[in-house]
Amino acid sequence: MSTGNEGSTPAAGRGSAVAEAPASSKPRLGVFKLASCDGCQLVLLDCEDELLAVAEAVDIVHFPEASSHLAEEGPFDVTLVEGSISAPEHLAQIQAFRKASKVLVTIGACATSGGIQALRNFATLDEYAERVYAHPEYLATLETSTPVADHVKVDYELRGCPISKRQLLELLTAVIKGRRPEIRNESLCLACKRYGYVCVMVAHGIPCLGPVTVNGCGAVCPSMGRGCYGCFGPKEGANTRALAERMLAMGIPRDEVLRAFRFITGYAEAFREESIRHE
Amino acid sequence: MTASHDPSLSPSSRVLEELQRLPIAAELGKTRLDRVVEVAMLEEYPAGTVLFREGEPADDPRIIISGLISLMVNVPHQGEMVVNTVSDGELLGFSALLSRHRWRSSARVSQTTRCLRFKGEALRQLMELDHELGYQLLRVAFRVATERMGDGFLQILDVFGHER
Amino acid sequence: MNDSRPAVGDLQSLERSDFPALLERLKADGYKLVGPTVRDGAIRLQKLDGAEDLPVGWTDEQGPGHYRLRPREDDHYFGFVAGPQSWKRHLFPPREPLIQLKRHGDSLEWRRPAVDEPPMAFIGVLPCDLAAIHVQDKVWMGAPFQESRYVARRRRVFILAVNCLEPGELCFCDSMGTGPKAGSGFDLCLTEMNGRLLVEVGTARGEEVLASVPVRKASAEDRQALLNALDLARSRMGRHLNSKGLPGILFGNIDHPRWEELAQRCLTCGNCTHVCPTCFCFNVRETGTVVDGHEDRERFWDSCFSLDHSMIHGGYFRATPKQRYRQWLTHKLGAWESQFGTSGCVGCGRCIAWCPVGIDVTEEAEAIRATSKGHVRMPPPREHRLVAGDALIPSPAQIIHVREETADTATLWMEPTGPYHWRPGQFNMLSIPGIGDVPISISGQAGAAILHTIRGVGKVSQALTSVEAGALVGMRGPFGTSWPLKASRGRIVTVVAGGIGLAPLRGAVREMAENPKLYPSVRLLYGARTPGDILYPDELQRWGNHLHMKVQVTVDRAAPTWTGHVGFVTNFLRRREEVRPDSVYLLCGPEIMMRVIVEKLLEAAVPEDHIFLSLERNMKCGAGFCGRCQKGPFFICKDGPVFRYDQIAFVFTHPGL
Amino acid sequence: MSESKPGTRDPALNGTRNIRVEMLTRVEGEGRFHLKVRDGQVEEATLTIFEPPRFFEAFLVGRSLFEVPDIVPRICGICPVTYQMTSVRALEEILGIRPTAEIRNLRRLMYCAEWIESHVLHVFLLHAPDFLGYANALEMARDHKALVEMGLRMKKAGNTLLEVMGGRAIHPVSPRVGGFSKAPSPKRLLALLPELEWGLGAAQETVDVTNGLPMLDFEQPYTFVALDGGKDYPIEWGERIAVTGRDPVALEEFEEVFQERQVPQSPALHARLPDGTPYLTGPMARLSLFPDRLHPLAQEALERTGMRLPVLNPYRSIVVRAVEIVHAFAEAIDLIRGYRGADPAYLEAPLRAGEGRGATEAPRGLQYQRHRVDGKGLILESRIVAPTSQNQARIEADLAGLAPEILAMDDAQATLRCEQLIRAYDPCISCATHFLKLEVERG
Repeated sequence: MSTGNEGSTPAAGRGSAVAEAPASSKPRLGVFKLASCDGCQLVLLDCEDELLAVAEAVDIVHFPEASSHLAEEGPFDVTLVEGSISAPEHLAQIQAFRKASKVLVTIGACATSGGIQALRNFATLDEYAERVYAHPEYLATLETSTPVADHVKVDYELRGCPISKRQLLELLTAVIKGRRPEIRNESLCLACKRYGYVCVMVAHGIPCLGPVTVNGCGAVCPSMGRGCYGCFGPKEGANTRALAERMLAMGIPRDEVLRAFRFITGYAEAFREESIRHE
Repeated sequence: MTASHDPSLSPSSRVLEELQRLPIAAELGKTRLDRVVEVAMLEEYPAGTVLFREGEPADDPRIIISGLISLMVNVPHQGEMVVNTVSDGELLGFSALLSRHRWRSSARVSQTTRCLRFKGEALRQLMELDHELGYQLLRVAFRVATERMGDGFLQILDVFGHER
Repeated sequence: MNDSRPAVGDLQSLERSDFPALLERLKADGYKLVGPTVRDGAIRLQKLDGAEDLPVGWTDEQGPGHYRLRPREDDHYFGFVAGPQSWKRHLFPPREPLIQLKRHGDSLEWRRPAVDEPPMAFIGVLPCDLAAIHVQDKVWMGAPFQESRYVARRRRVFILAVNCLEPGELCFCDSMGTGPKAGSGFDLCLTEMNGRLLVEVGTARGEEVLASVPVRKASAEDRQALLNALDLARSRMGRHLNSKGLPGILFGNIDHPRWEELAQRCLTCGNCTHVCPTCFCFNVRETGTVVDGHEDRERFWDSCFSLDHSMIHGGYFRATPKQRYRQWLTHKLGAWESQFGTSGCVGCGRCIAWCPVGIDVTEEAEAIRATSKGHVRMPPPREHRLVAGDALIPSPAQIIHVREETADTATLWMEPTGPYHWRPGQFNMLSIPGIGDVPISISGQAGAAILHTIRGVGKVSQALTSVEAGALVGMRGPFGTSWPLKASRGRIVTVVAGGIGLAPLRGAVREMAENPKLYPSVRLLYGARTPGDILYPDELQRWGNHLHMKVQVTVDRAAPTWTGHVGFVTNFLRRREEVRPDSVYLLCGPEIMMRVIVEKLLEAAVPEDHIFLSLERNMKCGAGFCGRCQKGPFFICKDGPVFRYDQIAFVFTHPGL
Repeated sequence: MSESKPGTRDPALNGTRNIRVEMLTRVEGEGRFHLKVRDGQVEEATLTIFEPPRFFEAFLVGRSLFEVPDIVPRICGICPVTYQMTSVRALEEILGIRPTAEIRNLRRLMYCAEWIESHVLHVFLLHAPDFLGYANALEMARDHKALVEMGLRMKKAGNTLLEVMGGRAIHPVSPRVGGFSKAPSPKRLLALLPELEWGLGAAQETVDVTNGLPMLDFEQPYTFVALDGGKDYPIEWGERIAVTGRDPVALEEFEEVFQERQVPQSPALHARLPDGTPYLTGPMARLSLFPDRLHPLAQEALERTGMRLPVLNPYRSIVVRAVEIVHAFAEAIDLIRGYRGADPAYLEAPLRAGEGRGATEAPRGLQYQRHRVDGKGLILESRIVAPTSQNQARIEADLAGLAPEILAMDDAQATLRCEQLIRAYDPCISCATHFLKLEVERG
């Protein structure tokens, strides 16, 4: 019992004993976007009750969607990156973001798993060749859409499509207090049960990715009487194979099982491997 | 190759005396013990003495009677590091029991040390002539070897670093 | 109009049409009715307005990973078995505030929010669930600590039980001795048969409530009919579990291949633990955000299937699915007996129904029994003395002095509020507002100040190592067992410490250093990483100067300027003759170090009961509630941290337990 | 994103004004614009979008039609409901599903919530700072705290309604082909009324506040395009599309009439009418074409502003939005009051091959979707036309038209007015770029 033993050293620097954030200079926050739908940045603006207070606690120096002040060269104490690496210019941009940032946080399914646009990673070039547009010279894109972590070191990940407001606030709080954010890696089922929702898979025979998906949304899909579609991506050690077997046994056609895993976070390793298994 | 000041051979009676204090004595028995005494000598070194250096030819095994000897290895980028120490009752340079080779580490006396030193060549002949004796000595040596290996693993594991 | 006044023990008969009045009476008495009702295609346990909310005419069809509502021919109120929820969620809510911090100027005050809910009346508690409530009572209302919020709710609950005449496909209460007849502990117990309700009176409170509705004494025929119906029910159990000697069998088969095979099927989703009416593991989180300024802590259900549950030093001691499922089953059907004197399973079948892939505990337990490779004797339940007060409320302690021991380790001098008594080997839970709390062993006392030596490896411990004198932190404790100092008097004592492991031993070593008469021969073997990582160097020096003490220090690596020992701490035990079988051994350090040393000691014929060691887990409560510090049948927080080796030998060397 | 200082004068060119912003802020997505004027003549007026394309049409192919309402909202996190509602309209047409009145009302209610959320976001957090001279709403809050707080609270009212109905505000999960996976209980919706009623009042106040804002006097000859919602104000339902001074367009003709073509250096398409006329879709179009279909309370608010119809000054769009916020709150309240639950929550129909179209009114303008599926319900072809790509040609025309007005201004001022003009469209660049086909840069 002789050491503090609750988790590894946070990248977010050492903690301070006083509960208040260090009154000295406010952390500088940057918000960047790659290939994405803007939804995860919007979550920050959707913190209606907290937005003004957050703006007091941190110094939002770069957030194009909300402010005309730009300081993309940084430096940033915390950088939130939305979106996947999908276009040639992103390769250089993400390196720059990393250089300029103490703590780099990827937010959302695009940044953490390549996003729904990573579905193209599964298609062969020939399949897409026939759909090439009349004037391709107008735009350039990379062959694949990949998560930021494939390119630079990422300090923390906020999963989800979109990310959860609660997790975002927890992250900002942790970074400001200099502690490690409490972002649990547990199955969606645990949240579903805590809320007391009825399991749609067991009670209604609706396929649900909850058992292999990391919690964060608060089990919104089961709460709406439908199966989880995995937008927060795989939980640690996701036993996708066993779940897929169960879905097949329930009579779900194999191509449907494939598409279930090959969806919004379909490029995340565990889901990717499972969907390939059913090709 | 040996100590800075070369202590002359000590009377075999004193060698025998020291040997008899060690557990190995019991294993060998009187006659064999006498044979071993023939090829052993008693040595004493003040702190700071360098017994031998990494890479030098190694021939004579030793048994520490009392004291502390640091074994040092030149670690790339870190210079000389102490990787192990041997002290009371422990064997030093036991691989010389098998054949002449080269020291894999340098030995420096950290605390005044008395030890028994065996003439490698002569001892190896003894062991060839009397395989029973050879077996007994190797058995002792082998136990030391395995124990040090086990301890060495834990040392490398760095378990007192950030424990896992 | 009652033709007879019901009394405790009586069996009464109630007309179905009069049943609603019974619930109205309970409402009138101020109870919040909680009971089964149909919602989202299942029977859930939630607030009822009255009898009309009960699942009249509904039943359930269950199988492994399968649950469906089905209409019944009749209009029974309670024609179903265990559903997705259990009463646990009303006595031990899935999420609830744990402590709240109030700051008055620069003083701190933690308090536990009072339970300000109306008393609950549980309507339709099945026998298995009634048993489950008693199992949870042992967890929350046992010893050494009682959980005040649970107690507050539980004491006021009115229980209307129902005997179970139609067991389901997954029921095995008969095997577990928890049904189909409700055991003791109910206020009233119903049996619903041929259009009437037989009511057994369990308490005076029940008697009083029942007096408000028209009842008549049950006839002899009624009694006989009830007995027959219960016998019939016993013969209709869909599942069976032979629980005889199961704990010893499970722990005797920790390496059984079945676990590996199970891991292929298990999703580690944790559903089984959350639908289980007895599972009690929880975790805590700081709920305050940077914007609301709160520094409160909340408790929420956790599961041995969540990775975080086994986190320690940023690593996980139960990383694999095999280890996690094994923990669940060996605890539920095994360790529980030693922990609480009862099985953790009541045979309700929920974990089978609500496992998405339909894993069946009865099947798994049987499979292991059938191919058992061995059997161990399980320790009997430990007796703990009840300690008054709420163990979960920190009290403020002021840091009066901080000393940097090494680069990442500091010792804090803390002045607790009020008198404080501790024994070497015990630990405290230290709390930093808004950041969290962490178990830290007590490493000594200086005047009124309690000393803690802390290495900053996690969020809280890092915060602790960087506090400054004057700061206020929270302190709970002391918790746990201590080193066997009394028992070691007059004996040779060998202390082996590794790294930060010297801190929990320092109190004991000081005691022995100061009392040569009581401890004539003490040997301290200490291994550190480098000379710079050696804790308390001056004190080690001083101890070494005592005639009755021999202190030997070694480091894993050093520069040539170091003239001491280099090598693992086991170096000192290389020579057999140095390992005294007649010595008492006190060990503290990383588990791997203790394992190797124990091996060496046993080789040297040291008796198992001469060896004591201190174990470590990332516990959240320190009081035996959160379940995070289980090691087989032991809670490290209350049965440990100091254990005598012979008692834990059978679980000590198994990774993942 | 090479440089970000607004309005850098280019000394190299004599008598030439280069007004360029490399990074448009306070819009959804990423773009830049360039206005080049030589001796009073506009040489270039371009709004360039450098948001990377994400190829939704490409990977929609082969997905089940039931997955479409979960996929298309990912095109844009600002108006996900728009994408869901438009897609289900098209897909239900394929299956021949006619949603019940209850389901249609729930959809309209959910759409109102998105209008509230999105319009309030734009009015208070994105656009208002332009009029009051702030870089962002947070700075604006220092001097106008009450105003910003009011906006945030209104926004929250919309988001809360979305959360209750859809599980979450962004990418809600309940909308599905045939209806909703679960319909909210009347109880839960009624519980929201007090806050929505407060919001209605706040919205009316917002109309007066925005109407009082100083704005440039600048008008353009707009061709308005908006969904014809029958007796209702155009939101989630409509069979035809109204165009200023032309015959209404049936959904079947949409793609012939509103032609999109790609232009150099932009991954976004530009839509024009067959004769090349750029057109405007969005609040100004809806209000100008169907003022009489506004909720009475919104009409009241509109009259108070004394605004002339049709609205031809793009800067006034902030007022128009405020009026539409009143409408959204008022109609949401009516819908909740009339709600008795929806059972069934969704309708089902056997799968069949076919093609279907749907059009709805996103907060920022008209959206159109067409999907073609095979007998197994798998998508064969999809076409999605978003508001911003339709407005882009019109935005550039406005920029050109604005040139004379700003010649006298210094660069900073001129640039600000241009940005303000672009923002007036509440452009959603993420939407504008969703549909491009893949072009691979090898290696």
